[in-house]
Amino acid sequence: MTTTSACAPSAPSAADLALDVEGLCVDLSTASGTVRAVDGVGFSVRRGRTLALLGESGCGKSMTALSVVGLLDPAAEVTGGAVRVRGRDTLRLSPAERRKLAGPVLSIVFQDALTALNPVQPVGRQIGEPFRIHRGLSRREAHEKAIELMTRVGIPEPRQRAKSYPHQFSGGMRQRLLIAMAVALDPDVLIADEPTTALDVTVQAQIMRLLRDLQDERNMAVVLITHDLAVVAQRADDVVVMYAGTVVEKGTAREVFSAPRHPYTRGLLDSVPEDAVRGQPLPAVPGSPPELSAVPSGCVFQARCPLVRERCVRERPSLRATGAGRSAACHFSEELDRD
Amino acid sequence: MATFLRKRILSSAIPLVCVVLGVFFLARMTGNPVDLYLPLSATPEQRAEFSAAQGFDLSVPAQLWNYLVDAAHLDFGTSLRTGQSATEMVLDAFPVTLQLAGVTMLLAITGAVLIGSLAAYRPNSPVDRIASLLSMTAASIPDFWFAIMGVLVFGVSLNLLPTSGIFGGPEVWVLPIATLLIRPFGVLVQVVRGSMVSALSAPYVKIARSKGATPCRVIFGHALRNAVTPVLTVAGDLTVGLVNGAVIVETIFGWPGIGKLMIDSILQRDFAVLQAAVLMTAVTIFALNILVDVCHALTDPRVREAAPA
Amino acid sequence: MTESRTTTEAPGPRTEGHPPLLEVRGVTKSFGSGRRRLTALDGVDVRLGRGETLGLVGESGCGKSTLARVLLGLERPDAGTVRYDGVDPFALRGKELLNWRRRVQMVFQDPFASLNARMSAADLIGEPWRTHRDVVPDARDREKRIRELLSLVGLRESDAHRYPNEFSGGQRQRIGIARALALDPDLIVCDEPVSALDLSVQAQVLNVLAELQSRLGVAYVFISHDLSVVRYISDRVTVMYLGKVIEHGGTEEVFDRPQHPYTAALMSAAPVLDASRAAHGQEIRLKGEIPSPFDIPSGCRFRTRCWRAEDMCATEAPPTVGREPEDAGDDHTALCHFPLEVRSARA
Amino acid sequence: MTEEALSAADGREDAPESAPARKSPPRWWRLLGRDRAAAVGAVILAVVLLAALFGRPFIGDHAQRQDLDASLRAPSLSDGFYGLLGTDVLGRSVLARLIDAAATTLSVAVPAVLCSLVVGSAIGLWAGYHGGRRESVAMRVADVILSFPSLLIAVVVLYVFSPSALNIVLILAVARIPVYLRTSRAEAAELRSRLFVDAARTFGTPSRHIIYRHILPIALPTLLTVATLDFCFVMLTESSLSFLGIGIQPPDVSWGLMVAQGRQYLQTAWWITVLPGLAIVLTTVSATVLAAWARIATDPAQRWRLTLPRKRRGASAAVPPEMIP
Amino acid sequence: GSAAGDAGRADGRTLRVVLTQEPPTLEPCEASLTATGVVVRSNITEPLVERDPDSGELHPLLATGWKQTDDRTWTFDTREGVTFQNGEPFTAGDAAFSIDRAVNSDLACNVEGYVFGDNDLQVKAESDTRLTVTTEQPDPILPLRLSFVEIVPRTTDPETKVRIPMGTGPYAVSSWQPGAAINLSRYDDYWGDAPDFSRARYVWRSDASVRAAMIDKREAEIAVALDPIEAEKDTTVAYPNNETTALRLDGREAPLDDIRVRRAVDLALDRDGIIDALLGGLAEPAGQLVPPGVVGHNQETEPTRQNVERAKAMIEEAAADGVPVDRQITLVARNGMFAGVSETAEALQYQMQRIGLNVKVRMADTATQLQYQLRPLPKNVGPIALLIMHGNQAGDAAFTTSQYLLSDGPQSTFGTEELDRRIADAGALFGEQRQKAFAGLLAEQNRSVVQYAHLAHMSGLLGLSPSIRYEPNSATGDEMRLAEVGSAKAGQH
Ligand SMILES: Nc1ncnc2c1ncn2[C@@H]1O[C@H](COP(=O)(O)OP(=O)(O)OP(=O)(O)O)[C@@H](O)[C@H]1O
Ligand SMILES: Nc1ncnc2c1ncn2[C@@H]1O[C@H](COP(=O)(O)OP(=O)(O)OP(=O)(O)O)[C@@H](O)[C@H]1O
Ligand SMILES: [Mg+2]
Ligand SMILES: [Mg+2]
Repeated sequence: MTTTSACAPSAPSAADLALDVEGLCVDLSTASGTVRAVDGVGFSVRRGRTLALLGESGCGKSMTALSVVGLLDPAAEVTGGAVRVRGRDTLRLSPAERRKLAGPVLSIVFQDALTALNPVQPVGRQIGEPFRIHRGLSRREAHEKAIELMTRVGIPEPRQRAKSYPHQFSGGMRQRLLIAMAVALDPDVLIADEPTTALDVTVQAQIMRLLRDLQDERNMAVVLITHDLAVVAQRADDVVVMYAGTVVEKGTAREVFSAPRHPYTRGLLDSVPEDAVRGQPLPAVPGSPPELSAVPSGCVFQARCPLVRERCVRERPSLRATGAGRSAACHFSEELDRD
Repeated sequence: MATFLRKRILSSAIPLVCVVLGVFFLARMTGNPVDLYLPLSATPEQRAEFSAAQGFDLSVPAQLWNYLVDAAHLDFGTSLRTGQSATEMVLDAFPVTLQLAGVTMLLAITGAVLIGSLAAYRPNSPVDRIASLLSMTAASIPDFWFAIMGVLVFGVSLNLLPTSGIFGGPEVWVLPIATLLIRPFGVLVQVVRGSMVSALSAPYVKIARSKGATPCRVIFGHALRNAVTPVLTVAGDLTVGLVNGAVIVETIFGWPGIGKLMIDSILQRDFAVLQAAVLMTAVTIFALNILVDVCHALTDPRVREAAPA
Repeated sequence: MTESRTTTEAPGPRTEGHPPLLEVRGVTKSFGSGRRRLTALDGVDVRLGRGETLGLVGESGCGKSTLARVLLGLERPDAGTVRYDGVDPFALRGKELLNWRRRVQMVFQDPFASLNARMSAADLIGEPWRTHRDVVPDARDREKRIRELLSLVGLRESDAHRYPNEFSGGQRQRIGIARALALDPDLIVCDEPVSALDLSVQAQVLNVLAELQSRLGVAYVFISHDLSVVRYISDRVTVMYLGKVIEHGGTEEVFDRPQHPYTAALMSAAPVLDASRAAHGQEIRLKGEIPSPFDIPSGCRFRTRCWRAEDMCATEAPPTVGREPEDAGDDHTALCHFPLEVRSARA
Repeated sequence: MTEEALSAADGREDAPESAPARKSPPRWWRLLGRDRAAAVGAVILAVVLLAALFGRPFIGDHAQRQDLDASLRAPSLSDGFYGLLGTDVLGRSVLARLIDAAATTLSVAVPAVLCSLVVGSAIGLWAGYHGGRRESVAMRVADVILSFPSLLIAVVVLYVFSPSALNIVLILAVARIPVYLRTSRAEAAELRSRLFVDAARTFGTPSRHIIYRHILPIALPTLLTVATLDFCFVMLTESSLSFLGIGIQPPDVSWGLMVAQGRQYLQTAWWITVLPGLAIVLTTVSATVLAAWARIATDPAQRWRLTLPRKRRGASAAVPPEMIP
Repeated sequence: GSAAGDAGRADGRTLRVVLTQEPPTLEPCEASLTATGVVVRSNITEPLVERDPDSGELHPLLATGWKQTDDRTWTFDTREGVTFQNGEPFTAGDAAFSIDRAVNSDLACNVEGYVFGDNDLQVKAESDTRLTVTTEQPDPILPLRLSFVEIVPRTTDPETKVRIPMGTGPYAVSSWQPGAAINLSRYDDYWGDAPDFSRARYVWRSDASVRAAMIDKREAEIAVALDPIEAEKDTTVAYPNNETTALRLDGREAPLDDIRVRRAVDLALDRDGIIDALLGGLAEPAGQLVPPGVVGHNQETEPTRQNVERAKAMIEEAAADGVPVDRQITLVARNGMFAGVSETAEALQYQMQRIGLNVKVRMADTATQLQYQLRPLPKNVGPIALLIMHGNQAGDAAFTTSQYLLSDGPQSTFGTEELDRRIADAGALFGEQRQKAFAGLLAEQNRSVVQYAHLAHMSGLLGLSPSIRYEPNSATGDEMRLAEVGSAKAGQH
């Protein structure tokens, strides 16, 4: 089985999907050659729902997100698949058309709130900018809108603070400003790439609440990328688990968490320190993910899998249904139930 | 800001004094100017008389003392060459240089920002390659070449521009400015391109793009102000070069500026004028440095805030 | 791995029996001057025994990293003392300083900025040996040791020749940990070492840290936002708010019976995996924003967000309540006028 | 110099590979082959270097041999090898003089640039890393040198001593020190607060090693870029010194001297002044292109750019072209 | 329009002259400085007598006649009906005042050192039209010396130098834009013939190609000191400018202390080659320091012919006698001395090296070169061959010999007692005798001293717009008489 076969786009799906990613492949140029960083990733979100993208660090989550919004590094190149919003494949749009979608349809919040704001512009200007770009509002009108948004995300004294510069805000506030900017135009889809990793729990809770409220208010689809399983458990409707550039399991959050169908998901859930006893080693998944340039031809998880058999080395498992609205990429997913 | 300025000015005072003293002593190491000013056939008595009249017979420290005392009264001496007051000569020449340098840098910075940004936006594109090649060439062309070619081609052959001179409409500015421009322009394009490339890969640029900002907005609205810091620094240094040494242009095109005045007074050992001219340019250069710092503060709120500390 | 350990015993006098490995008293550190003076640490006390782990939690910007930098000697405190085995590292010079340096290492919060992008993983991990040449004197051993360290933190041996930009955030953080381990230190200050890591790796790394501790008796100061991690790894927990320690105690004590309202709010805000468990713990929502560190509230600094605050909180500095450290065993102190669960040992 | 730096970087890459799974990163010359402009630049520099090193024995005394009857002959194919590029006003072969001048020019420009680069960057890095008083003193010194009319220093030194190549090198070097001093100070001041520097400090790494290992490698590409620009500046300044008669003294000849002397024949005998000028331009442009390439090739985070197939490096990527940073 | 340029419009009434540099001052007593004199002399101010540049004879100007009334006294009759540009009449009193101011004052005037040495003059206005001048020693060429003293009105400041003078000349300064231009306007009450152009304007450009371009472009009518490379153009005209170039060989240092070596150098020089290739063919090979037309020029002396073989042989001979011929000789030349000077220096060096000497070139700026040129000569610099250019504007070899040939002459490195004695004697002679004596002196230097290896009698190259008529003469470089410039189309003004 070749890796490219997964990249062929399939038929367009239902129109009520806010975002539909299919067979996304991203190639990455490195000093030692081109590697496939994202291999046939597909998922979809409906409006008002939250999809969590889980996975080992370096498995290609950010890269998937960036290809969706068209902000990939020049080192990376989308080589296949489709990203559909409002029934159009954004990968086939001209830059100008794509710009029209950026903001009102697709928008993204990055993890790094420290550097994601322009250090030399007052934050009000930056938050109001989407209105100036897409709605053609005057500077003053955009400023008013920015103040409204800042109020919405809970920045005290927004009128004065709008004139301040990013470095004058705390991390949590900056993250909220980024969110304000992202939701300014009521996008169909909001992608949040680890929006709270750098923040402490009280602020994280605050941000998560904010995201939920905004989502409810505006009926957005949210794609949440995070490492924090607890956050996923609390917030997500659906989960996509990625491993080494591929999707290994999909399903509703509740089902996946209660009964994982892929050994990797299982391992992940086991290694949460929450219930662990101090002094006892955490049940970690041994080993590390394969190098991108040397992804095995069989199952990508074979090197670390407790269930590994000869078949896993020979044949890459495809994503197959394991229940209503669930699928996993494992030859022996049934065996997990028995444990 | 005010305290920042005050501190900055105070810290410039010592180097300023160093420059003045340095020039004073260096100049006196170049020998006695008597021979230059007396005819070849002048007698030893005449030479001694001249030396005494100009105070060159005193010891160097004594000369320095006299100079400082006079300078404290804003008297910078008279020119050996013309007999005019040195201050007057310098003040006559300085505006010319300042105008030349100002206009040149204005054009150079504007042009370099436009072209450098364009090149940085798509590294390695044909636009980038052409812009880089042209700017590198511009930075390495001998300027007197360029000037004389300009005179011959645009002045004489095409008859579009006057060959030289300072009187007349805007057309007299074209060749001198173009000559002065090429090197700063070439250098600045490179600098702008470099810092623009890194500014354009900053996260906030990604954010701006995710908002659907047009390339123009991304470059000029977001990246430029962040990229401008090294550009300002280099531009400051280049302006220093212009203030100190537009000699070639001033010589070829007959612009009576400070560069020509300075080199003439060096070659003629006209110490009073040299000292006054160096003092003037040094003050200007320090003012320029302060201006660059102020510009940094204006473009970057973080610098502004750090300033009073 | 342990041979050289005995030689690094700290010189210097010992006071009252066994001084703790680390003792910090009244450390104050401020930045800037005049109007823009920011007090990042305000009289912080910390104690840490040999082979222990101290968890340090608190709102972001409360001074955890600053404290870590003071512990590493990267910042000199304005006031207060830092003692390692009774020795003030800021008074050390030359060889002694170098010896001390070797005993204390740090894993930084930002895995992107703490690695020099122009050095390969092997160079990065081996960097400390270039100053401490005697640790692994032989070049071949170094390579072997680097491979060991790489696998210890869950990286492949072939990663040795890759550059930081080719690693994901988590992978970089592991390089940072491997580098801190290179000198076999007594104490590692971990400034959010796992916040950039995914769970399966986090577990590996935590296991590595725990194993090192049990094998080598390394002590940790462990800074993290992830309370479940802190709870898992630490023996004691110190909670900071705006540059001050507001609660300190044994891990179980602090987590299960927080005394300070802020600690309680912190605990309640932590998301939990088990949805059923999340339902029964009521989340305490703090009002308002963290005050600006330039303008710290009078009296109790938490009063602006505290739901139990009364008038006296604004005028009087809160007292220390709870069992003092001198009362051997599980001390537990808090800085509050109205602690949630007063269990004063003095009473 | 660049090549040395490169081979050093190369050496590091060549460190024994423990895992065969990983392809070794491309060697520097292969990276060079990927960038056509840099390759051309390297070839030109190599030619110049060869001419400078081995040209003199090859041309013998042709660069000095005068023939007033053969004055100002235009470049032609019929006058043999030495007539290819014409003759100057004294009937000397311009080609031979260009080759002869290459050695002199490089022996002035390279040491001058290197001296100011080394001294300026060393002080600048030191001052920038330590900050505080040391920094402000260094900066004020730079201010002083910078606002000194360098021509005055030139006249004094060359007057008091004699206009030897060594003195010219010294003057040019001193005059250019502030440029490197400021650049490296700014870089070091920025880098000193980076975390990886803090990390190195926690190992007890002495300041000089931190500067050498962490700060210099990052500042170096910028300094090299400045140096290549300066290379050109030095050659042009040397030409104006020649013009004042205190530059290179005949019968030695440099490109700058040739340009300065030949300019009066610009209209009648362009080859005397245009060719050495061209040599200056070509050399500096090549050096700049090569420096830009080296900047990318030595930066692990940038190196991929050179490994891209040519067509993708430009605007035709699948990623919208404007998205390329 | 663009064609106007800096020098003003070509309106047919303004004569635009482009010089090499701005005159530092227009003070008349500094008029022996080329830069000042070219503007001032005979345009703004006039002397009592003037020297005919071609014949060398003196003509009356503000003096109508003069005679020697005793050994040391000369009497001048001054012209009547002449007025200064301020309207005041010119009298002998003004002349006396001017001579006093230039020669006897503390002003340290250039002319004082240049022509009078440290001798003061007694000057007395006997009446409004008669003036007597008394010297300390008998001076046969006093009128010639006085031709350098420009006459200014009595009202001129005697204590300090003036920047803008007043005189009796055909033009008066109307404005001076410092650094940019000097404007003259015609003085309508001028006593002589009215000049063609009602205005004149001087600008300056130091680059010769720009000056040439200004002529091509009709931005100026006259451009001075063009490069020989322009000589082919029909807008240029060459004129002998009384300058003579030579190599001065310092005979006190080995190997130049050997006369065979000095002779060999003289024989080694390829004068014709240098003149053709480097000086545009505009100069004449020289065999002595003074050109034809100057009192003392020796008609018989021929320029030395290049003879490399003989030169080589002489060097070998000297070497065989133990003369250190491979000691390095420094050939010093001054930048900007004349167009092509550095190439000339290189050619000289090459030619000297060809006969077996070891020569290094040092191009110097004016101040540095003067160190080598003037006494006290620098010590410990080894043997020096100095490229000199001697100006013969004064028109009498006495100025040359006392400077260049006297053993302790200010610009001489050595000499012989015999020569010194003959120089002293010749200075007191008149007329034909004087001519003969000096001619003999110059021949004697070539025969027995060979301090100088003469190169060329130089020429200047003037750019002239076709719209004017002007005949330059040997004095043009120092004294450009605008009154002699005519408009090409008669009656256009
Ligand atoms: N410029 C690059 N050069 C080489 N490899 C890269 C580059 N950028 C990313 N990668 C690799 O691509 C893979 C996917 O990266 P990506 O950033 O999408 O991971 P991630 O899942 O978001 O990880 P994390 O959770 O740590 O953010 C990683 O293995 C990373 O090492
Ligand atoms: N060098 C410095 N100059 C000025 N202020 C500083 C400096 N370093 C830290 N601070 C300030 O000190 C305070 C404490 O910072 P610190 O980094 O220690 O917080 P933290 O608790 O580590 O936060 P986080 O959880 O976000 O890492 C912050 O307000 C910060 O802005
Ligand atoms: Mg990511
Ligand atoms: Mg921190």
